[in-house]
Amino acid sequence: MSDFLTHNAFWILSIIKIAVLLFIVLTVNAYLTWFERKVVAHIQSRWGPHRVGPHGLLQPAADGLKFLFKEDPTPAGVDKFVYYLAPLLALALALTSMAVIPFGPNPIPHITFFGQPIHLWVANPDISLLVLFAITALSVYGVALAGWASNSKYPLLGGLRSSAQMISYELALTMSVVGVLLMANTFSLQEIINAQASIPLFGWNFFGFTSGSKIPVPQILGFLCFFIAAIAETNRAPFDLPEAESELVAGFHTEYASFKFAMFFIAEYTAMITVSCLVAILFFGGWLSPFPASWTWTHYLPSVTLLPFGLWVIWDGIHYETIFGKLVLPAVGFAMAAIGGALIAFPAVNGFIQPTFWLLAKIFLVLFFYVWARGTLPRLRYDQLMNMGWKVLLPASIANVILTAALLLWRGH
Amino acid sequence: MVPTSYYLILSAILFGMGAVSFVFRRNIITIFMSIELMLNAVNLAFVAFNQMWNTQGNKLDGQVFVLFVIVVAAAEAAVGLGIIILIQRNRRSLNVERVDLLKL
Amino acid sequence: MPILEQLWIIPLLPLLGSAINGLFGAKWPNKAVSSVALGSTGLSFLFALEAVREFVYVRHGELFRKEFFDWIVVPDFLHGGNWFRAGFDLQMDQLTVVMVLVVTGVGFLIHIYSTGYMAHEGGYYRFFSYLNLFMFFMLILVLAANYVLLFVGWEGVGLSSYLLIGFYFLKKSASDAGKKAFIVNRIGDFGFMLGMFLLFRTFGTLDFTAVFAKAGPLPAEAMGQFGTITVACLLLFMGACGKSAQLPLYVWLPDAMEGPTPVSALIHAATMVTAGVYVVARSHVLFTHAPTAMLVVAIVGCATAFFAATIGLVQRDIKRVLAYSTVSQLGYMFLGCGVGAFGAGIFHLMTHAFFKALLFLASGSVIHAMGGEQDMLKMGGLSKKIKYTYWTMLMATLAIAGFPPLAGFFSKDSILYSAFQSEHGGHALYAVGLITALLTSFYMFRLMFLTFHGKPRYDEHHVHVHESPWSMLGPLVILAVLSVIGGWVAAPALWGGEDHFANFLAPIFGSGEAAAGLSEAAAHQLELTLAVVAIVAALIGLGVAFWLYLKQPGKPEQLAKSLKGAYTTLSNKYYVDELYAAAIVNPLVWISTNVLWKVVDVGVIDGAVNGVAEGATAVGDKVRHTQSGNTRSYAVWVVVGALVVIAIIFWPAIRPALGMVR
Amino acid sequence: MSAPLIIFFVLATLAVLGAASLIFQKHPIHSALSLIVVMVALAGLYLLMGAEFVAAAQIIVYGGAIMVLFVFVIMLLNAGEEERTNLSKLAKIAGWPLALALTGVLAAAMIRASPAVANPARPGALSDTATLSKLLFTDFVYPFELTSFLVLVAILGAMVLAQREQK
Repeated sequence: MSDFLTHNAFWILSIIKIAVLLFIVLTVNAYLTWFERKVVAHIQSRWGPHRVGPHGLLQPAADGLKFLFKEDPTPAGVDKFVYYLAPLLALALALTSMAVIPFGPNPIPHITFFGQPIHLWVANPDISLLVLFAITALSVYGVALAGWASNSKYPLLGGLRSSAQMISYELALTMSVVGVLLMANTFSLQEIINAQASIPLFGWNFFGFTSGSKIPVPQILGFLCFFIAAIAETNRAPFDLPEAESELVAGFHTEYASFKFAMFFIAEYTAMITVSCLVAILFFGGWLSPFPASWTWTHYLPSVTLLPFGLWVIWDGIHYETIFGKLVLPAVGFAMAAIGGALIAFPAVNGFIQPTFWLLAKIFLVLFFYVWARGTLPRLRYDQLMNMGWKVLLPASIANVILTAALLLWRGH
Repeated sequence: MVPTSYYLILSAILFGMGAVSFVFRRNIITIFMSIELMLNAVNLAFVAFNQMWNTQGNKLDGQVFVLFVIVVAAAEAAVGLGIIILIQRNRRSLNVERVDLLKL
Repeated sequence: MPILEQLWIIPLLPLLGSAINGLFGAKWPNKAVSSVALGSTGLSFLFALEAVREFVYVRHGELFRKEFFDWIVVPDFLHGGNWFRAGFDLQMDQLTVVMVLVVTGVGFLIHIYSTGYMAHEGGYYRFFSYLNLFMFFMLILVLAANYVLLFVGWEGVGLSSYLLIGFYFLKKSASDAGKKAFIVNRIGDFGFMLGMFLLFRTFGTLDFTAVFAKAGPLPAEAMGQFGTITVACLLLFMGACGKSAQLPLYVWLPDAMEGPTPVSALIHAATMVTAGVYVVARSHVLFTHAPTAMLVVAIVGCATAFFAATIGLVQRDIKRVLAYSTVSQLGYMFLGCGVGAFGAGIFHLMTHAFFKALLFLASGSVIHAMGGEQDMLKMGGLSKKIKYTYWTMLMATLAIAGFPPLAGFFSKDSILYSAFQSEHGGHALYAVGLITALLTSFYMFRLMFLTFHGKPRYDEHHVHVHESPWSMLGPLVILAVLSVIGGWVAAPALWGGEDHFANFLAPIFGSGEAAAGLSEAAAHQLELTLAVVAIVAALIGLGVAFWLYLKQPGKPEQLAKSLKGAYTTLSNKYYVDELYAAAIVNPLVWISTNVLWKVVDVGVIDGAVNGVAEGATAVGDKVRHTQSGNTRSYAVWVVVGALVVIAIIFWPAIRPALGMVR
Repeated sequence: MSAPLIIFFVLATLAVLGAASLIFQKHPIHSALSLIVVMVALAGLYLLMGAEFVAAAQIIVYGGAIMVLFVFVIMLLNAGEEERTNLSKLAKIAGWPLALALTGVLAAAMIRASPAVANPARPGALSDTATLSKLLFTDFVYPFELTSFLVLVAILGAMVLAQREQK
């Protein structure tokens, strides 16, 4: 038994990692919906979900249950195979893309799995970025096929729109990254992050400074192109035409109900997360701390954020209306505070989680931007969308490539 | 260790199947797709040969050629599909056997 | 030596002028066109002068030769080097000097004249473009350093002559004359090319210097012996006959007078027609090795001189008289060359260029004055009305008639002298030459008297005689001066001094001069006597003309009646044209109509072409059924093709596989 | 039976099955999907041979762009199942045997020719993308520019074709 484990440790470890990652991602997905609804609600000066559980914290769970138990009709005359394939494809691809995201530089200290060091990623191909793009490229099919297979007008239009939109913005998406690639000379995400480590904050590709040279190669333009294109690529507002309620009912997933619909839903949010990871990694130094390593006190920032927040949650819970809330919220807050304290108590652990903390913080910020954009910006018209993609983003990203190359030459790269 | 010949035979088979469907199918789009299949088979052969000759790890001409093939295939697809759309628009049919006159 | 090193610029300038006028001139005003033409020719004249100065004073008269670029090169793979090379090589020696100066100088003057003469003609730009083109080719001809390049110029002047004769191409006679000139010249060129081939076969090169260097040492061939050199010389002379209108190929020149008068002056009197003489003189090394050829040249020249002179006696058209006199003067030149007096020949060429050009221009001025009338019998008494023309033309007439001290006297005199000196029937040649001189002076004064003296025979109310503009008279005057003093360079020879011209050419012809056996004093004595005789002959001709055409008008008619046969024969130019027509032209036409056209062309060529076409149609008719338009069957064909190709390529690999199948 | 060999056979079977279903599927969309399967399998094979960049390009361009175009057009034209006409006798009679013969000949040629090229491809010798790009921009720069021009022309052509002539 054990030698079986030792022999195939790598595979088993990978499977376990995948399981854990799936769990985390799905949970985050769930609460991302909650977060989105809350933020949008507050932007629109509403309360948002607050019935199911304290502050509506159980809303996602309720939604999940609803998805599971709802009736799942299959419309007449659909192409069964494709109809079922589409959501699976979408979800599978979206989740796969998470596999190559590195969440931290070094393996968990002191713990190995039958001799296998436990890294914070599932796979680390040295063309991970290309892999990501490949997956993004394929994820068009989920939407397109769904639209076609539903054998209905609105979905078909939605599918057409989305596939057109995706292949249009894929160009800009890819081109805008070339600048970063030129600076890092690699497709590996970890290498890209390490390439930004020369100077604490300003070494990030966004600012583009490097040790030993006065000339910066900022990727601001590249970042803008990438982010906008990514929003469009993930069919998020203000580019969510494929599911434009006002025109297409619900776009490509009009004919999908219950869990198949949930699949599309999860796929979309996972894509959001992936994109956020990419933005953080490509332009904002991934897991790198913005502060110089000499400032050791910055290591306490996680606890410094967790402790007061936990205490606030406890305080808030004590004054909460419902009994349930009075019980649960303090517990959650206590847990948070405890973690914060623990981090202070065990510096080894604290040091280990630093990179991950920073990466997650950045991802969180980007996600907040996502939601913010959705809450504020009106949806584009279709022609505006296409013009945006072909006449603005693509030229801009190409210009960015040229600019970066020129600057690098100047710098004597 | 996979011998090069395996790849070559696979590419031969794929090419042949591409030819079969090229002859056998009537739908213009499908025929077009079978052409793409043949191109892919050829690409496979290219890469296989490249890996065979690439002993120092610096001879990648085969892969370069594959890239060119891909680019050309993309251009071809763009134009070809445009033509197909026109055919459908003018003939109301995608069956090549119904499209056998140069003029309408 | 800036210009000499860049000799190519002299011919190139006229070419540029021609190109500019020909391409853009159509839209331009006459002023612009003429200024371009004049500018190019005048400039090349100046450059020529400079080049000559450098040649004479810097190089002290030693041959200058430069290869500018290769043109035709056949490398010799066996022995290396070039098996054959004809480059764009130009050379400059004394002979070239004379020719270049004559061509550019006279050419320039005639350009000036033309600006006035052609002022009211259509196709002004065309005319000047052609004229410049002619200048270019003529310069190439005289500057060329090998036979091939010379031949380029040779053909080129032929072409431009054709173009200019047919300048009024709407006039059938003009275009016919152009064709005639072209075709007759082809005959000569045929011989010329054969001569070149023979030379190349003999000497393995066509560069003048090389050929002459190789030919020089060879022993001279005996009289009556037809060795290689003799044959080559005769062939070259055939070309010369064509170009210089000698018997029997002279027929084109009189008709060439259809062209505008300046053309007749420049091309068909002064320069082009003398190209033949130039070639003979240029190849004198060869000719001196071929006495037979020399004799032939001499006889032909002499005969032509006499023959043409006789025809000239009775012509009524002023330009035709001049044309025949040109032919006969050319005959003189060949006579000179033929008796070995190349220097004298070239000398006469130069002087003739002066006075004959002058004659033509003056006659042009006359025609201009008479409003296009060319028949002398419809003129008369013009001397008062157009003084300048009259006096200049008189100068030219005196010159050509050989009155001292004008140019013609010296040149003709030296030719006759050398003829008299030459062994092989020198005296006969001299006699004929002398008679010809007499005839010349007769018909020239006949022309003068008919044109300028006596009472007007034209309707004075309709024809308003007017003097030509100075653009035409200027050249006349200059040429008149030249034809007066042109001969003085050789004058001292008379009173036993130096013949500067001969001395100048001596480096080339040196030995060529037929130095008679007798002593200096005797030779001088003889020369004087001959000169006196010649003058007497000229006077006789003048006298007869005076008596016939001024003293008793109407006498000529009686004469013509009394000697009707001779008169008609002469006025019909010995029926030579008719003879040629009967003997050559008509048979050719018949053959090409009935055999080449109706049998060969229609039957064989068209038949073959149409047959092929019909065959293609028939096959296509059968095969087209495979082209059903159905893509799938096409696909099948594609597969078949691929199958075949792959099978062929991989046959050795496939055979065993088939074996497995079996 | 080493791991690479297993992977190879899995992917090869996948590819062949995909091709087969490309032939036999009635509906163009299904054919397109099966072709995508083939392409992904081939990309896997490229990875197995260590041609990582080509593999990525295969999926991104072929899978992500070209086939999407196909699917897009199929959806746009709403192409249904193809009608089984047999207007071309030639294709009806000779089509199948000839195509099969072609396959056989090719395979035979490959089999027979393969001993000459016996040495196995070395998996894992990851041919790094840098070398590839260097090659692409030095030795093959003219073909590269040529292809870019070709693409430009193709874009223009597609635009001209696609727009309805408005009068």
